[in-house]
Amino acid sequence: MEAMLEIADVVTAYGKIEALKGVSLSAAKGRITCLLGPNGAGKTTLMMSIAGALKPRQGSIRLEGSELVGLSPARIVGNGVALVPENRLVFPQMSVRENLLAGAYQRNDSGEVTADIERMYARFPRLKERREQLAGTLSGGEQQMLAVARALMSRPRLLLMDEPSLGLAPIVVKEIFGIIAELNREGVTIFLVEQNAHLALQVAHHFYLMEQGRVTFSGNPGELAEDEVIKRAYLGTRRSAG
Amino acid sequence: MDDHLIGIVSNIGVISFVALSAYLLLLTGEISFGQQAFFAIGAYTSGIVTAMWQLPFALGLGAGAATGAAAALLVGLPTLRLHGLQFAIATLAFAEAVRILFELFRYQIVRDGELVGPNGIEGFRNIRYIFENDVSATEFMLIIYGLLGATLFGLFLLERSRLGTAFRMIGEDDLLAATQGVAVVPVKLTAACLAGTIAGLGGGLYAHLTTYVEPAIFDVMLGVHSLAYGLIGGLGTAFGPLLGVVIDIGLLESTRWFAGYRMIVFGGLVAVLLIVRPRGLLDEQLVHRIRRAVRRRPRPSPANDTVLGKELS
Amino acid sequence: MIAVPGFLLSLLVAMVLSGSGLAAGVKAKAEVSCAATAKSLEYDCAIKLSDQRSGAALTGVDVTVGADMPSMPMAHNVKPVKAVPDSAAGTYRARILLEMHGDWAVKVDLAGPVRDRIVKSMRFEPKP
Amino acid sequence: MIPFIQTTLDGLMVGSSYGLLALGFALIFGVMRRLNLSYGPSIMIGAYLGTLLYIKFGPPTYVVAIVAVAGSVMAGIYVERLCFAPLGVGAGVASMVSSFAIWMQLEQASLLMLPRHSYPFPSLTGGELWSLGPFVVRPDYLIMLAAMLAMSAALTLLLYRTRFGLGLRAIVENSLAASLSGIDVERTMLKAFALASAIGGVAGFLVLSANQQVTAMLGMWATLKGLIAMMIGGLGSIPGAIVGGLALGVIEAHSQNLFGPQVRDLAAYAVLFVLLVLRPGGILGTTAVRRGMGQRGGDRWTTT
Repeated sequence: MEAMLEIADVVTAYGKIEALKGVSLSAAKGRITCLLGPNGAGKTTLMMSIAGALKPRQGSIRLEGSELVGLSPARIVGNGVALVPENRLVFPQMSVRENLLAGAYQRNDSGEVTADIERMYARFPRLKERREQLAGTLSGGEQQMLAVARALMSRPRLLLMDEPSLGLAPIVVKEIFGIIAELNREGVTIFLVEQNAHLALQVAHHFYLMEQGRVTFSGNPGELAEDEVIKRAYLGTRRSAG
Repeated sequence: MDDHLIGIVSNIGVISFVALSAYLLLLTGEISFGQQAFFAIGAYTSGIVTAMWQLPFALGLGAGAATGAAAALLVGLPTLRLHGLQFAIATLAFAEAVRILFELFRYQIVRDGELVGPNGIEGFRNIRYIFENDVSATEFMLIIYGLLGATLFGLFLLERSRLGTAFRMIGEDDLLAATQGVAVVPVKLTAACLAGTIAGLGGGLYAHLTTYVEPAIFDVMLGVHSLAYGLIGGLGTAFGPLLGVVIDIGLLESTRWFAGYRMIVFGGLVAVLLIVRPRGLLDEQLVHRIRRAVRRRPRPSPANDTVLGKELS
Repeated sequence: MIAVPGFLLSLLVAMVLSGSGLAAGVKAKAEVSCAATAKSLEYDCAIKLSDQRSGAALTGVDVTVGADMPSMPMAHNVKPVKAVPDSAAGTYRARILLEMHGDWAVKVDLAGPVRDRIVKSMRFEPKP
Repeated sequence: MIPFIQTTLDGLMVGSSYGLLALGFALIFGVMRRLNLSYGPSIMIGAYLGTLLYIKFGPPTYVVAIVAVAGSVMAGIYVERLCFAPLGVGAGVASMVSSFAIWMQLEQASLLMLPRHSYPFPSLTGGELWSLGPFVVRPDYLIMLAAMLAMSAALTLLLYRTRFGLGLRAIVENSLAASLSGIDVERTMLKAFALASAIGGVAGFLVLSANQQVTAMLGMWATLKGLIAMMIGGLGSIPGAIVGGLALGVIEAHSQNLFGPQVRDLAAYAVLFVLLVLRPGGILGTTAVRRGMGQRGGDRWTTT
């Protein structure tokens, strides 16, 4: 399987405290790879490191062979990586349409951008209904869809998603995961961080478990009993020392 | 010590009062561009008490501190619900208004065949208490540092008290502090009044140190300087602002050979310092580490460190 | 709150220290005029001292001249220089080197037989 | 009635210079949520460079204008690189204090160039007066009014019709999300800073040519007037800057007319204070205290 994303021995620290203590993993092209783990494991730190918002202290992050470490977030987006951040960071005082335009900030093909916006409206009809509404007035689920659509506007080769289910009603979560599967069928490589292990294992082709800044397990769904995965994803094997 | 050095050291002591005043408000999370107003009010009041009414010096200082506190209470009430820039600009507007009021303020009486008292933009001359009562420059310096020491001591006790904790809590997040049972309004008013008292006291000392005050002294420059001291020296303890004053005046004195380029050198140094240490030399972390080293406590376990760090996921 | 006792204590100290003095005798009066010299930012100041009450010239006084900028109370101050007696009684001369042009408060400090301080506001500008 | 209207007119005309200054201020504050105290002194650097050139060589006025604006932009970029770019989000107070330190620097640099208290500055119109019926207007100030309206219109177009504007607004809303969307936050902020300084430079040039002189008070004056006008109008808002500038001009003109020049400034500060207490967001701002201050991901202007 050809790897889209290869992460090797990444260490990211806040001051003296290492949140990632040498993480290595890879995400296969055209697949959904999922990263599971309890709170504080360093999942978001990893996502931010890939997207360039945090600078790893050591290690390498390669996208189809080219190094991303050291590039600015803007350059990384230009290289074809888009992150749907945790907590759906939309631009609340900007309209839905402007949010989508912001996602296409680096593109110079304005005709194609307009066409892509129409495609997003076709995929997310509720965004079309609310296109002139301010993003801050949307519901949580709608904001999450907007965040996904905005990330897609950059036409990424790799879509990173950080906890897309966080704080959403179960029915909305199901919808979001439906979209994830659909995007993947259309050929988008997805690297997903999720706390909801049950849902994640339903869509993922491959998954990793992470605890306290380290990858502790790598496998395909089915290799480990689901309740064991869930237990470890929520609690970790090594209980955090108090 | 020669007279010039005594003058500089006294100056450092006096300016420290305004710096401490601004620092106290910074603790509660508010930036004031206006502490120089209370300094001015204290200076004029104490000058009037000693030079015009010919009452004892201590009474003058007390009156300066009291009017500083009263004025701070007066401004504190309407500006309580303001935050951040709005609070900063409201205090700036107040202070500038006070300065202009002093430009318009004329109250003079005849003493020894000469007019004494505030004379508008000309200022208030001949606050000659230390000359009339033969207080030497060294003695006056000791008075300044005695009072400064007492104020610092008070602030240290305050920072260890419940009230001090409430200050810092409000500084971090006043909403959260309120949910923890901190009565935000009275605590903030107390902070404002204490800050006003300290500035007023310093003003009284300043007026008697220089023997003259004029409104131009109390413009925004002084306000922003006193704010800058806390940030240059560090916000971790009350020593920070003091260190800031010492650095400022000390650095200015030592960059004297740059003559005409002094401010260029000094401004650049401060900017670079803030890049390296955005919360000042003695910031909270350093103070925390020093305290820990002094107490020789065992290092907390790594698990505790993780809790202190900002983990994202 | 807790600062109050400490504050009162030191006020007491201040009172004792300052209450000991006696009212001093002479109140000085000064006339100061400064003229630019050939050197940039250097000024030659002539000071005339007299007794405020009697008008008599004050001689034999140690005179130091300093200056600071009121708009920057701590930033710009000039290292005080000793003034030398001039030919006429009660007149002194001193050369001060300023840091910049603008409004300065010139401070004349008297020591020795008369202790006093006189402050004059003056504007210093370069020669046109 | 006629004197009253004339005073109001005078106020509006002077107010347009405040409006221009506030426009640049609002742009920086709006984007960065940071206070740039060096704004006025940056303008001063430009103006002093222009004046120096004018005194030494007497070039055509447009050359002086170009030098003044270019000088302000250069100084503005210097301030951004030194005081704002290296200090991350959450260091609002540090960058403000840092910009104050640079204020000292820029002011001294200006005074080294031109040490006297005041110097002549070229006029655009020769200071003539026009009569409009019973009223008198100064074409200098009409130019300023026109410049203010033109600049605010251009700025609005820039913000709402261009990609640069989109990026800028996205950064205002949430700089993390903006960078994750591929917007180069640092470059965009630098451009915004340069633009704001250019607006300030134009304002400085127009004010000085109307006064036909430049004084050492320029730096402090520009920072304070721009800041006050921005606060009166509403934080970081373009229409607010204009309304605030004009309102400040009118308040000043009337109080000067009634009570004299010292009371003029007193009245301006009193109005500012009362307005902040009653309507913290300014005339066109929101009344909610917290909004407008910390919209960017909920961070407050200061984190102390």
